[in-house]
Amino acid sequence: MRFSGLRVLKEGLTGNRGWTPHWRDPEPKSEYDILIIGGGGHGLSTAYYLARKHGLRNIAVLEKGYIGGGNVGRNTTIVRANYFLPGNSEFYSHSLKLWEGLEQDLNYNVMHSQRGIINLFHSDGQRDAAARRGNAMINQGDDAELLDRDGVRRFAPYLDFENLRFPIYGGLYHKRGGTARHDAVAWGYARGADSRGVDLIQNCEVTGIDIEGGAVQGVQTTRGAIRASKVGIVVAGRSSQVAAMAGMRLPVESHVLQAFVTEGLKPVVDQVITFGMGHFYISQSDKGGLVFGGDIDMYASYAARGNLPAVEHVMEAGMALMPMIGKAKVLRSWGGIMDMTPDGSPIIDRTGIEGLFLNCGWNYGGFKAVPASGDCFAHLMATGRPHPVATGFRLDRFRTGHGILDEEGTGAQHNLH
Amino acid sequence: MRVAGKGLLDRSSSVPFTFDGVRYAGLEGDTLASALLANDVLLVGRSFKYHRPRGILTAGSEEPNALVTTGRGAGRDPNVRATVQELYEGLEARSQNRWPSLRFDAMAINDLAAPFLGAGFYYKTFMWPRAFWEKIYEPVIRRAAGLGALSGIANADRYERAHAFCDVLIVGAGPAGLMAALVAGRAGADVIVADEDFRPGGRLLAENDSIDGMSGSAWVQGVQSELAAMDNVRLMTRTTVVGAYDQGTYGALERVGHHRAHRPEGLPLECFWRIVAKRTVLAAGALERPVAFRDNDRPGIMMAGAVRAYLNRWGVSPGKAVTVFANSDDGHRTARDLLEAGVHVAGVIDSRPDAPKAADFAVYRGAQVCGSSGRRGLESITIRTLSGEQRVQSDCLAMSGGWNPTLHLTCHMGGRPRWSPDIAAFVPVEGAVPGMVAAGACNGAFSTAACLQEGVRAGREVLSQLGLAAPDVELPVADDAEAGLQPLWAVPGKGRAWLDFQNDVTVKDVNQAAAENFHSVEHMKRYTTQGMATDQGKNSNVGALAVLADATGRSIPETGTTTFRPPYSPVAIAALGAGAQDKGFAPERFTTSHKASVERGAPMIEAGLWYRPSYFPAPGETTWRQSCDREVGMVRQAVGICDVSTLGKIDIQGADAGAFLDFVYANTFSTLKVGRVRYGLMLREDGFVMDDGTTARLGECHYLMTTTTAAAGEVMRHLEHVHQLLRPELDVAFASVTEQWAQFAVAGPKSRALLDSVLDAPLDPVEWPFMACGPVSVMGVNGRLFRISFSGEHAYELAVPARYGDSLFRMLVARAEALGGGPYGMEALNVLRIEKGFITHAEIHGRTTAFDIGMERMVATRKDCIGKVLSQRPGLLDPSRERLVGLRPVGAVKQMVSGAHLFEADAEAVRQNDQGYVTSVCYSPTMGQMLGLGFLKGGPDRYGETVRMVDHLRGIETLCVVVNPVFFDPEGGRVRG
Amino acid sequence: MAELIARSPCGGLLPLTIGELSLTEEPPEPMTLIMPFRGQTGAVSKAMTAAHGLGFPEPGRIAGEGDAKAIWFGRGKAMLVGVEPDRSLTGLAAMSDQSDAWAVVRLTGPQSEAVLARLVPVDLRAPVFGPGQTVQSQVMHMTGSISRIGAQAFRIMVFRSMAATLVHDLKTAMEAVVARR
Amino acid sequence: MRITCPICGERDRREFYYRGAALDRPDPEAGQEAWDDYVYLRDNPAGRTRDLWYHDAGCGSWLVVERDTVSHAILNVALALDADA
Repeated sequence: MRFSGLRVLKEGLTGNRGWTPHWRDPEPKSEYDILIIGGGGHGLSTAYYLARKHGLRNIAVLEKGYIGGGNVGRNTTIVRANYFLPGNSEFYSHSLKLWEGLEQDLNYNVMHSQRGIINLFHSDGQRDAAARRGNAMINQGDDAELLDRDGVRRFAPYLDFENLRFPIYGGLYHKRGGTARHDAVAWGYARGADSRGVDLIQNCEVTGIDIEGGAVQGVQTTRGAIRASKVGIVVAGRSSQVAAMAGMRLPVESHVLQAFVTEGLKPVVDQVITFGMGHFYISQSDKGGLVFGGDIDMYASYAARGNLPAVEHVMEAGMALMPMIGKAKVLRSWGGIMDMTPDGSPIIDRTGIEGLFLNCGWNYGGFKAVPASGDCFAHLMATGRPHPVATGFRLDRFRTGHGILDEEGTGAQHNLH
Repeated sequence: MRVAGKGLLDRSSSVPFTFDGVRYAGLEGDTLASALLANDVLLVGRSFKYHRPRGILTAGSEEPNALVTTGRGAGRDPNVRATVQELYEGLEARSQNRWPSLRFDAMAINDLAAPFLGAGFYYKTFMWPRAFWEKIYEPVIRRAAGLGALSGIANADRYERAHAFCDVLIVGAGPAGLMAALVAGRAGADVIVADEDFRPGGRLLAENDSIDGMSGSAWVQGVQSELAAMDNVRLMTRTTVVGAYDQGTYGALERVGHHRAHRPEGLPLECFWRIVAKRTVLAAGALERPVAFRDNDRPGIMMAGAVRAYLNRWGVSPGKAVTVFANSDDGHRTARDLLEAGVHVAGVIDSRPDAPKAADFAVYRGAQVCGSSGRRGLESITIRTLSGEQRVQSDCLAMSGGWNPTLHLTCHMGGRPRWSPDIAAFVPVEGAVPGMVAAGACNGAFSTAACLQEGVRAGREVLSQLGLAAPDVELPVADDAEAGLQPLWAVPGKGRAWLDFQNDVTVKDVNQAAAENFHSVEHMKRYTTQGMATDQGKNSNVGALAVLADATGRSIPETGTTTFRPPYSPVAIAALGAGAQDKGFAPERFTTSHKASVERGAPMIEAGLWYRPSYFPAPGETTWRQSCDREVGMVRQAVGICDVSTLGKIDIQGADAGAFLDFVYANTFSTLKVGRVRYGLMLREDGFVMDDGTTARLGECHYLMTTTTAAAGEVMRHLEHVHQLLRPELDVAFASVTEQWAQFAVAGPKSRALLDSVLDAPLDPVEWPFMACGPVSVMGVNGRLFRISFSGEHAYELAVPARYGDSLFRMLVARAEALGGGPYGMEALNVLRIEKGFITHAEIHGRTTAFDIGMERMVATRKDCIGKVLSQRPGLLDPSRERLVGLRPVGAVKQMVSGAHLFEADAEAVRQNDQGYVTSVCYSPTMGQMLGLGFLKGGPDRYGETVRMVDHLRGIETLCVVVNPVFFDPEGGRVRG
Repeated sequence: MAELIARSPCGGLLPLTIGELSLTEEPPEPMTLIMPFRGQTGAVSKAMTAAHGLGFPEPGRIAGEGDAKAIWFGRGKAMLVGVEPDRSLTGLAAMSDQSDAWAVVRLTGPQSEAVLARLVPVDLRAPVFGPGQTVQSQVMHMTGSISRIGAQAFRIMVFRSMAATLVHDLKTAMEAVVARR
Repeated sequence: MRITCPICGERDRREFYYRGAALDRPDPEAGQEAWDDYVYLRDNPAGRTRDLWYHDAGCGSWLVVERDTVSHAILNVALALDADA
């Protein structure tokens, strides 16, 4: 079914009885050409691009719960292309371009809203770092603008320009940055993949990976064995466990990141604002909730929930930066499990096992990467060669020291990125 | 309207307030909601999507409809629950989400468009043309967003954070909680009882029950007095426990000031408590659930339990002719209470075919309410019985679909509730939160007698876990009747039947979601937005789940469960972030020279947590550059004074101090002579540079390490890590002495002359060569002197105990001025170091290796040290890495900026051609031009080459020649001179 | 001849009285961090007992009740207060002069526990934290040392440079506690 | 979250700094694989784990904490270095 305003009208006039399932619920077949383990944003987009760009159809996505139930459904929805290290720049730039045509491509409104992002800086040194980043963004062909204090004030007059513990010197403005409706991204890709013949198998947990003679043969699942000569692991939050099924130890430590949403309020925050000194970022959804977050809880965890010190730190940062949000009431908090890598950058690569591919390590920047991650992983799995914009995401970069992509510069301690 | 003879309020009081500008009066003990009902104000709000008129639904914090804005200016508080807000004199409340007025809301037109605005409609449209989303569709949608509005003004109210500890935390002061408190309190346990209400008692205040022959409220009063007399029991009212966290940590919000017309100075509005409890009794009660039927959202339709609460506690009847719709004995109970109070009961519609009959009111057995009508409030309901449909005139319908245990906290640590078919509700699973025991209604035991008994049971259970003897507690006599509920979720029929009142999610929406294969309850919620409103699904989750189960042909437990995340009820950001008030977000650190610097007009800038002077303006100077240039010249030609106390200083002592330093530094320190200083380079274990600084050897077993200002804490932790984990065999101890010493750089050709005027003995040039250190006497005070330089000049750093810092700084500055010098700030310090090619964290930014900054030879080859092995990886020694160089402008454009990128002279400025970037620049008055430090692929291999510096952001392109980063005095003669 | 003038960390900020609570700066006195070398804790304790009449404190304890005190100050650390360390300790322990490194204040009054409950994440109520006890913990966002020196009196130490923040945080909490009465 | 420091007793998580898995530092000659294992690769178990914490705003001890990464239960806490070794 093709979605359109006309269709909404027609259905509205006929009692909304004509709507059909967004996707099927097929029984798993015993064999596929390609298996994608993980029905999150990245897994679904991988399946979608395998089908759409590479013409492959005999694909299944195996999801242990419900599709889109992981980090793609619990994040602060920020979409941006503001990295500065070559290796990252071109990838996120590519991703943003895919976002910009995503609704039409998927025939699904993911509400990608390019409302602009302002990364604040609070010292001369931070301005220099922001300038380096902004120039790298423009070198890459993306947009960036250096705002002074008054420039920031024009966008966000409600920030504390008078008494902030770390005064606002200015901000790096990324006009094409913004947000999207996170669930819709998962559903849009799922629907797009399903309509191209991909089997989305929910409630199907992978319990083992079959390997013979150094090559992958298929997987064991709670719904039986499934054979395939190509298997992609795309299970952020559980990467280490699934990789361990193939005998691999990853440069990943799992951490919990909390995020928060307030009650609905009339719009006051029009851009995405990030406050580096406070590890704080905020936007306001189209429903009116302030959506915000901060740093991870800092200890390895799979609990999908956090603790109060991290909560308080985020709230304190928010109060310091924009004390006008004080009376906004936090409605919900949640925790997602992040694959934290030793340089804060992801891995999209082959493994030492033939036919087994790995997509992991998105730290807490995975949402904006969903389109490009799927596109690049699909490219790698379909052609055997890395996509030109994802050549830097190698698994062996830590061993050799070549091409470490440490944007934060905090080094080989997973939780510091 | 008030009902004579009912309620627990002071009838003689009169509390004036306004709603939407109209003056009313209520009574002491009223909530805003009860006072509005007493004044016959039924229309209090509008729903989110369709702007349907809405009345008060509940009598508690779960209220989805009666949300108002209170206060003015910075004190404006949106989305305040009228059902929770206590009435006080002068309270001003305003309705929300309506324009131009609550009665005539233009946006109510949405209701007519409802067929097109069903579940998920926006995912299917607004896609063409592409540019219209941000320009047209989204702005229109955003205009409709939200309910209340923030003031947009910085918070001016005081909020507070606090910590509390106890043996037993009891959540809820209803019958179960109070009994548990009596048991634990009498046993001598350290007890906190927290209740969200301003008056303890829970449902005992709302029901017409008797306990031990007393009224519920009288019994509560008795228990309250006993608890108040116990030193070991703290009863915290107005305190909602909102979150359960690990190891017995709970977050609780206390509303301290919201009920006061006048708040004393300093009194917080709210306090956010972190309560650490060894054991917890959850006695949070239960929440009544609505029944979905056509137009069940009309003002006047209210939860039956709320009707009884308004009647029994607040002496208010929400209607004159009340009907009751229930699926349990609560229907009869409600009717009886109303009749007893003299309110007309127009009928009880009991969905159970075998419901009891009643003599004094009409009972429609096996019947259902299938519709309602009325303009802005309820006028009549439609009843469907076996014999057909009929209308009954009624201005208030009390509805009850049963009760859901308030088990929210048991879900906060990932626990999933269990479906109990007996009560058709979810109940908590044991052990869901370690240390927590559920009791009473929140555990599925609904009768008063059962709650009292459960409270005792839970109290005993936690006492025994704590190893305390349980006292004898006599169980009071109370009603123990079961309600005889028969599940009823939705009344079939046409039209819209509301599940989520605020977000306008109806049975149809859930059915449509199911039809579109959103079968998972999580999918359904996200697709329909059910449960996402300010009531967090408290009123609708279970009902919606039941409807979804029905739509997908599954049982409720098969379909899913309902879970909750913190907070239990919404909490103001200001309360959670109370620690950041004023400049409290991070401590402020002041040097001893701060006052003197400010007195001299120096702008103070943040450096980490510290404040340091940017520059010291002299009379006639109008720009920072003038001051900076002068200060640089002063240091180069005379003498300058700069406070360097913020650098980290770590005392390292012990027989193995030298060996220890050899291990933490890339270079060697065990060979350093006593009385000498050496520059040290510290690596991280991954081979990248962590920090640098000088370390002095003060004695055979005594070193003093200097770190950069920013890395002081990190380095201390690192040293402890290395010592406690990696080299425990070494005998060494550390102490931070950063704060003990005020330390000042005295830099410039006249530095020795200046020092001679403040030291008790003149400096002997032979004993004080470059990189010497030792004790000195400064006007009778024991100090330390280091002949080190961050400017390339003949320079010293003089340290005295911090108490003398202010005095010494003033004296040094005065004497420097007499010698043609003076104080210098961070700007000049930066210029001086760039001229010498010295690096700071602008260069060692976490991605640089020793190789990148030309210090690879400092990594000793003969010893193991942190970072040594991984620093030898091929990727870290690759000659094509970006490596440190100096840059000087050579073309027509002379300007340089940090953050610019470097390209070959004729290459296009795009990523593929990127050759590096500029980290630090300055105008060098010494060299008469701008200078830059930066990282360039190939680095020193390209000295002499011309590259192009491009800054797109500021529109600057400059041709630069690549040079050695030491621009000034490369031979270093001045520093030794 | 010119002379260096000593200034105290909280000079100009204290004393402060709010309701029945008072906050004062402790007079300057010698403070030395004593860190016994490997295996020397016993010997250090002995030497301290001989010289100063107090032993090396157990974790969480303050040794000595007179002018000289040794406040436990972390793993293998004690702050000797009120007296210069005896020479007999040389070679047994690392010693670091800290006399100028700390802002030291005294909070007294019937609600001082309630004030600290707003700043310190440790239970400091009398039954569990009596006179002679000390903790290393946080004071709002600062790390600090908190000791009970009386039924209603506490000694609080944070880094000297943070004196203003310490006074600010204590004052805010004092005002809030007093306003609740 | 609360951690029982062997020296200070039970304290709030906010006083502690987390570093990561508790692993033994290899010999400098142990080779690339061993060092890659130590610095970068992690078992990252969903369940029982041993990791390093520093009692930063407390006594300054490095602690080896045995924990459950799923339930957040703290199973054992030991000093990395005995107090008077």
